[in-house]
Amino acid sequence: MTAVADREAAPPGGPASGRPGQQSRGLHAALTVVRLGPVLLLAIIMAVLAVLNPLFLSPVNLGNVGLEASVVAILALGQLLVIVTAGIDLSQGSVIAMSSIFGALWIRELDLVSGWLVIPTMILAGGLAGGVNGTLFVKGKLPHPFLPTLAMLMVARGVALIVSGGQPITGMPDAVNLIGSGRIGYLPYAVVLVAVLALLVYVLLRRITWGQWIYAIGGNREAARRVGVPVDRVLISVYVFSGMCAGTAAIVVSGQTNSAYPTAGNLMELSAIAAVIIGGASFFGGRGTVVGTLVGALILGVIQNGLNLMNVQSSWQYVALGTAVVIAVELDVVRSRLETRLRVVRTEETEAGT
Amino acid sequence: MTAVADREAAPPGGPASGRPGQQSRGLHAALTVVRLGPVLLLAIIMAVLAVLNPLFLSPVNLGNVGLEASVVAILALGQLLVIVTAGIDLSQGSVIAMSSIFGALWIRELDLVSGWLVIPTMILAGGLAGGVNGTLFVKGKLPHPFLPTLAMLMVARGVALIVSGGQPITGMPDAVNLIGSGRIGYLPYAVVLVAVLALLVYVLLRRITWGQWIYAIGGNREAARRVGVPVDRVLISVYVFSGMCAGTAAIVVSGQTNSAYPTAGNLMELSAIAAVIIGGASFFGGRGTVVGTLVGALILGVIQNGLNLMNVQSSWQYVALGTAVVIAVELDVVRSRLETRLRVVRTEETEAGT
Amino acid sequence: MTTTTERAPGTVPVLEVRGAVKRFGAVTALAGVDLAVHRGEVLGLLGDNGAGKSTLIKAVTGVHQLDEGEILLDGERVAVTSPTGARNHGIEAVYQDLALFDNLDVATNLYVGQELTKPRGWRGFGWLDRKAMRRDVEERLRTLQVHLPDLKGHVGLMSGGQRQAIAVARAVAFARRVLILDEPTAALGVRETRNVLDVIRRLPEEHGISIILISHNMDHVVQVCDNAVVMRQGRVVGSTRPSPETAQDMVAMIVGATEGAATKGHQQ
Amino acid sequence: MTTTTERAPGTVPVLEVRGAVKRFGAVTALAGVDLAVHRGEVLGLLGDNGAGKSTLIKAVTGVHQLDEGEILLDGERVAVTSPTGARNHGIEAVYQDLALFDNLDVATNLYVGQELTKPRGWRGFGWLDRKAMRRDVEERLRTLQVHLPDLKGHVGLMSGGQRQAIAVARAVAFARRVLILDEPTAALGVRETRNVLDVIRRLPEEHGISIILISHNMDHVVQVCDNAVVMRQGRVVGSTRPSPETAQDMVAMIVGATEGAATKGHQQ
Amino acid sequence: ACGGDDGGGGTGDGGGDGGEEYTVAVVLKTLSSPFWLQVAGGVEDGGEAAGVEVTLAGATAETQVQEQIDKVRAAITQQVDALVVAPTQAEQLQPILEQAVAADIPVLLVDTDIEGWDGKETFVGTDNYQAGVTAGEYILEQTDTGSIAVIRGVPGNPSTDSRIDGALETIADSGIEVVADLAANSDRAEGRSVMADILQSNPDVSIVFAANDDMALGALEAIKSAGVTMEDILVIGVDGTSDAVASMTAGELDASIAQNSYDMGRTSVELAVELLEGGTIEERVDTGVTVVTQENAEEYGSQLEEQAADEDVAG
Ligand SMILES: Nc1ncnc2c1ncn2[C@@H]1O[C@H](COP(=O)(O)OP(=O)(O)OP(=O)(O)O)[C@@H](O)[C@H]1O
Ligand SMILES: Nc1ncnc2c1ncn2[C@@H]1O[C@H](COP(=O)(O)OP(=O)(O)OP(=O)(O)O)[C@@H](O)[C@H]1O
Ligand SMILES: [Mg+2]
Ligand SMILES: [Mg+2]
Repeated sequence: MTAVADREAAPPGGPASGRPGQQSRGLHAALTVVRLGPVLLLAIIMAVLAVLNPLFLSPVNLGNVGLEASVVAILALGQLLVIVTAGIDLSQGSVIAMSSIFGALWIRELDLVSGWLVIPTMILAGGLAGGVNGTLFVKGKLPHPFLPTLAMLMVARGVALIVSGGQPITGMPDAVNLIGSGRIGYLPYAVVLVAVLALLVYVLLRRITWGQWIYAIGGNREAARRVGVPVDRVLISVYVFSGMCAGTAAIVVSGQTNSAYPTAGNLMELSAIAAVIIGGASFFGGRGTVVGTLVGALILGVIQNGLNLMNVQSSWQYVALGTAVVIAVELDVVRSRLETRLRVVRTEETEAGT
Repeated sequence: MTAVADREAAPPGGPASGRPGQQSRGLHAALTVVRLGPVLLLAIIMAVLAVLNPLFLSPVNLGNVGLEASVVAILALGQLLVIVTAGIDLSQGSVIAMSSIFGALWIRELDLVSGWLVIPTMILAGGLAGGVNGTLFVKGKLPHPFLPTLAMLMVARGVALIVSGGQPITGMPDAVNLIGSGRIGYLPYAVVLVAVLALLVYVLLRRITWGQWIYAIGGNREAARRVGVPVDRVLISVYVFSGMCAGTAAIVVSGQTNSAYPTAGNLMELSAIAAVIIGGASFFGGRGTVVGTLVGALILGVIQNGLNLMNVQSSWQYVALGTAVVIAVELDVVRSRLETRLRVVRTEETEAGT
Repeated sequence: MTTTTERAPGTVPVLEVRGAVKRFGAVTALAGVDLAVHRGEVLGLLGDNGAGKSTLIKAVTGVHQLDEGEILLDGERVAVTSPTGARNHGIEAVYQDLALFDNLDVATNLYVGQELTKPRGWRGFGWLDRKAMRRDVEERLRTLQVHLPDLKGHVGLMSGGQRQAIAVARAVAFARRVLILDEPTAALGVRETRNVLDVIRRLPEEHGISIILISHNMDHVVQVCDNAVVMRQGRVVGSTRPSPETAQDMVAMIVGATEGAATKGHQQ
Repeated sequence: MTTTTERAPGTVPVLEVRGAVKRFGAVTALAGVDLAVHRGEVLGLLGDNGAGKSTLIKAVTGVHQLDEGEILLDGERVAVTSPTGARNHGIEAVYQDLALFDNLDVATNLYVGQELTKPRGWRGFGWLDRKAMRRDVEERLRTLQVHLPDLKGHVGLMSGGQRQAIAVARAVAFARRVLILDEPTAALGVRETRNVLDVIRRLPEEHGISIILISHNMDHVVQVCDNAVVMRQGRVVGSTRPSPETAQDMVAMIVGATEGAATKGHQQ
Repeated sequence: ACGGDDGGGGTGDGGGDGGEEYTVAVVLKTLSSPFWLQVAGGVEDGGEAAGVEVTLAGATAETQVQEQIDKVRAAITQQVDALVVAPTQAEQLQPILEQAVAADIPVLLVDTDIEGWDGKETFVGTDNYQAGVTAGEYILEQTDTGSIAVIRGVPGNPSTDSRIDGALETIADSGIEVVADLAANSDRAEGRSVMADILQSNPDVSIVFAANDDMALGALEAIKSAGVTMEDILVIGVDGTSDAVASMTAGELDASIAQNSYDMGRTSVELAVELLEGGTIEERVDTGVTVVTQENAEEYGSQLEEQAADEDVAG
């Protein structure tokens, strides 16, 4: 029989030794930087753009970036909740068009150009579409939300076209225009709106039970059911929320163009989904953060803005945007590996030090 | 202590009794019909359309349906493999454009109007794009194929625009035109192509080891790795195949229009994905069939064709198509429940009978 | 056998299942099962693999709906249509597949569906009281003496035994009437198993909770169960009062070696 | 203890692990582990929950990469960088999480990665020989005597024990050099457990295969293991030759109650 | 190579003889934009005046070539008496239109010509390149120096691309410098954000030409919120939509090149009927372009209102 020595007493030791104190400090700093995660990524991209084009960092332009990213950011915040439950909402873009047209009906039909009517109508119309999505998915026992939301992508666009008669409705209330294009100093109101919404989503997702349930459902839907989470109701509410975000985005789009038009928001859901995924959420559910999502939307917005500033031709923009997205995500993969590596090294240090 | 009787000897009995023989036969027939699954669904939809419009069942129109569904069907067969591995390929539509332009370069640059050059070039170009997708996803350790294929959606479109200079290239070889618009009697060549491809995919997926591995990876990727499946290589090959399907679809599209143009195939991947999901595959991987996929593509094609025949306006078509998709999938949900129910009843019968 | 709650013969069982039938397509998992658990009783549920034990308890907790048969709580017929319903009736379970949330940390896992909030009782919209939950968790886990290196780590990354301990801790924490344990010690170490068995013995005594224990380990059954029921192929084929002497009989009943064993067990 | 393969002291071990260290971020799962298994030996690997047993065997099978340390097969250093590599070296494992394909049927599950094809050996592009596989499967399962109502049913719908039996059958079928079993009987019934223990005893004798058995059940360890190694918190804290007499010592080592126990076990 | 050969010929004539009621299928690019709704209005009025049945169809977007092909195919299956088509992509539609001709259905093209295809009966419209040239000429009338930014539609969409090309080539030899050439996918909101970015990199931009009015109006919003005075910048769109007219009336948008969409629609149907009744028609009918400016906007606007399509057309 091979006698195996009792190693309990012996210190683990190993190659990792030397001046633990100094190394540790460097390590600690490196870890802190690397753990900034997507924010770090955004900083890198912005630095590159600033070097390529000095205009990029001007306050007005940063305001533009914020304004341009705001619609995608608002959609992405709604999409985030959906994706955390392992779902998808393909209808957001069309719902922008539908809810902005519905909101604008007050103007076209009754000539009531009032933010107090138009804004809530848009949000509610979006919520309604989301409610249909959620109910079809949950109560209709459909296997995946891809189908009901794809159907809504078509239906909402159709309804927008039918109701509007294919014609834009121009002349939004001042409140809507302010949200869409107004600024406080350099800061667009739309960015303030995004910040408020992000805070709200953060609270909903991380501070109250409902958010906890969303993560639980994404992690293990069957288990959530077993421990008494009202899975169906939570899922429906998530799609309603995503629709309401589309309705909110409709306000910004209408304000930006001073009009509601039935072709608005085409395919914006793809950008929103991309933002959420770039921000580190998982399509398989249970993972995703508000900050990551905002950063994802900003990354897309920043790249787009940079390409426009440099007057890159549209066909080259496609290539550049696609490439940049891949590089950004690839950087994040490298970053998170580095983080794991650094953690292990720190553990080694600590153990060797004690 | 509560004495619980030994029930082994007692027959289970229960409410399900009566004339098992007769009931059984009815049951058996019902089960057979219900188990036809998506095919049953397609039959119902076609019956409805035939009643609404007598032109629908004319052989010419059925040929039209086949022709119109063929592009989506070809894409969907590639997408099926991807979805069975729990992936997604968003780039197919753009890859159609890119590979048709690449194929047409022989014509534009060297005036070589030959199917022997154009056709393989298109397929290879598609495979190349798929290879890039797969490699980025697998070797780049990206968390989900959504991102690389979304990037390819943009890049391939950009490349198509750049290479073509935004201009269509007209005048395809006869072979391409034949595949795209030729017919044997009423039967379009494109439908024959779909049939051949479907058979090939069926064999790959169900009869050889590679297909087995695809299902295994979709069922449990980590387990597949543990039992020695070359997961990375299989995944890459699946994206290559999906790209080659897009290249094949490019042949049909170019043949239908006698030209290659850089805006071709826009968003067709969404229809392809929808076809696969309508056909019963799961987004979470491991499930999906060739027949279901074909039926899914046909359902979409049939509905679209019916709406065109009835000259439904495009905005109403959006509404009708969306609604029809939901109804179709909902019917399938009801159908599969009925199937389970019938099976249980039959088991009861059998047990009561013996 | 440690404690034997003496009961008048007519006592109404806390939980009773009558004529339970459950079919999955062509497979008949339950072919007419009767079962009764009394207050403070620890009932062993034995049987071979695939006998239908897990299916039976899933029917009781509302995960599955019975095709036929009924469930009675304290003598009243109830329709347990969902796990939420069962939880409201005070029934908790440790499922064989554990039903954990791999993406959440230990504390969160224990409280999902029963979160502590400020203000209390605001279902869904209460502010999460994470501090209180984390405090509670540590106490709970101390009882079971599981070694968890990192309470904030995701449960998905924990070892098999750590995961099972978390699932057991969760069920023990919230059971008020009936606690169902589906092979709760299968992945547990020697000491952790001992602790869980202790808990099983203590809960009925201290809180009058009834327990159904599914186990393949005869020693454990003998140690903690007041009664044992044996299932085979979806039926109850016998019951006995577990003791070191009847252990062999139980095994015989489970395996289906001798029909007589069932009767012998009874008459004992 | 049933069989004791007598060996010259200098025999080269079939599988040896030296100084294995594995860290998961801040958690050190293995803190320098040495282990050796000889030809035809059944080695018990014991330890509390979270001791690092599963991590150790995952490192051996290439699922995890060691941060430090080396793995030797028949005295030669090998780099096991993937489970495929381990499989090629003749190492098979039943993992604690079973690693089954829930969407596939029983036969397919057994053969994924090692499909029988016509013509043989056409990796990836061979025509699946489903008939041969299905025939084989029935034979394999008969040895373990598991009751499966429907061989064509998806494994995802099977009972806990049925699933484990399938995982064990798979590993047993393909092991050529070393078979690693991570709590292989945790979910098994009485008879199935007996059969698996039989197999564990027979394989070394009949085919010279070495076995590493992870188990929390002292009875089983005593019944089938030639040697046992005890881990605690990522280290090996002792080893012993299991027998009814040393069982108590092993428990003490696992729990870490008495340091002396480890030594006592050794000196015995 | 068409299955409809035998059936198509017979009924095509029969329909005309029997009920004196012809069916003319009109397949436009899309029905979801103001421009095409205007065309549709002309088509409806033309059909009503001539007493024929008109079916209107259009793809869901100008870029959906395949959809349009399917719609033409459906019209062939229905064996209509004549086809009026506005091809989304010229050559790409040719094969299916050849099938129509083979089925004895006369084909009239509107808005977009297929150069070199003699299977068509006629072409009604002005080409987009010409509209671009007109825009260029208008710009040169106003100024021959400064810097211009052009905003394209969906990349690769031939109609919007050729508008831009026409304008750029017209001003090529002047002193006007092209400082930005970006795409905004024919979307109003994107027109705004692209313009906002252009104003960053080129604050001195003095001329903006957008390939349609929607993008021009979006660009205007960006110009307004950047605080640039309207007088300092020349903004031109194409299509002459009612929103553009309103903007010109309000003194914001400077000009829009209108392609007389209503006339295109109306004329094409009238010609189709004439053809069916045995007449001969011209090979090419130029409906011309109108340069709508702040001066004539009001007048043009009231004309638009008269010609507006019935509400249900959009449906
Ligand atoms: N959802 C399901 N669909 C189909 N068959 C099922 C399903 N759940 C269980 N079964 C089958 O029902 C039978 C009983 O399963 P159950 O899980 O109740 O067994 P068990 O007694 O708990 O066994 P074990 O001791 O192995 O856990 C088994 O044959 C199993 O394959
Ligand atoms: N992938 C991982 N990431 C982080 N921590 C891990 C990971 N895998 C295991 N651990 C941790 O490493 C330690 C050892 O785990 P391991 O699974 O090896 O224990 P074990 O001895 O098999 O326990 P059990 O008897 O419960 O199965 C545990 O504390 C566990 O939480
Ligand atoms: Mg079970
Ligand atoms: Mg383990």
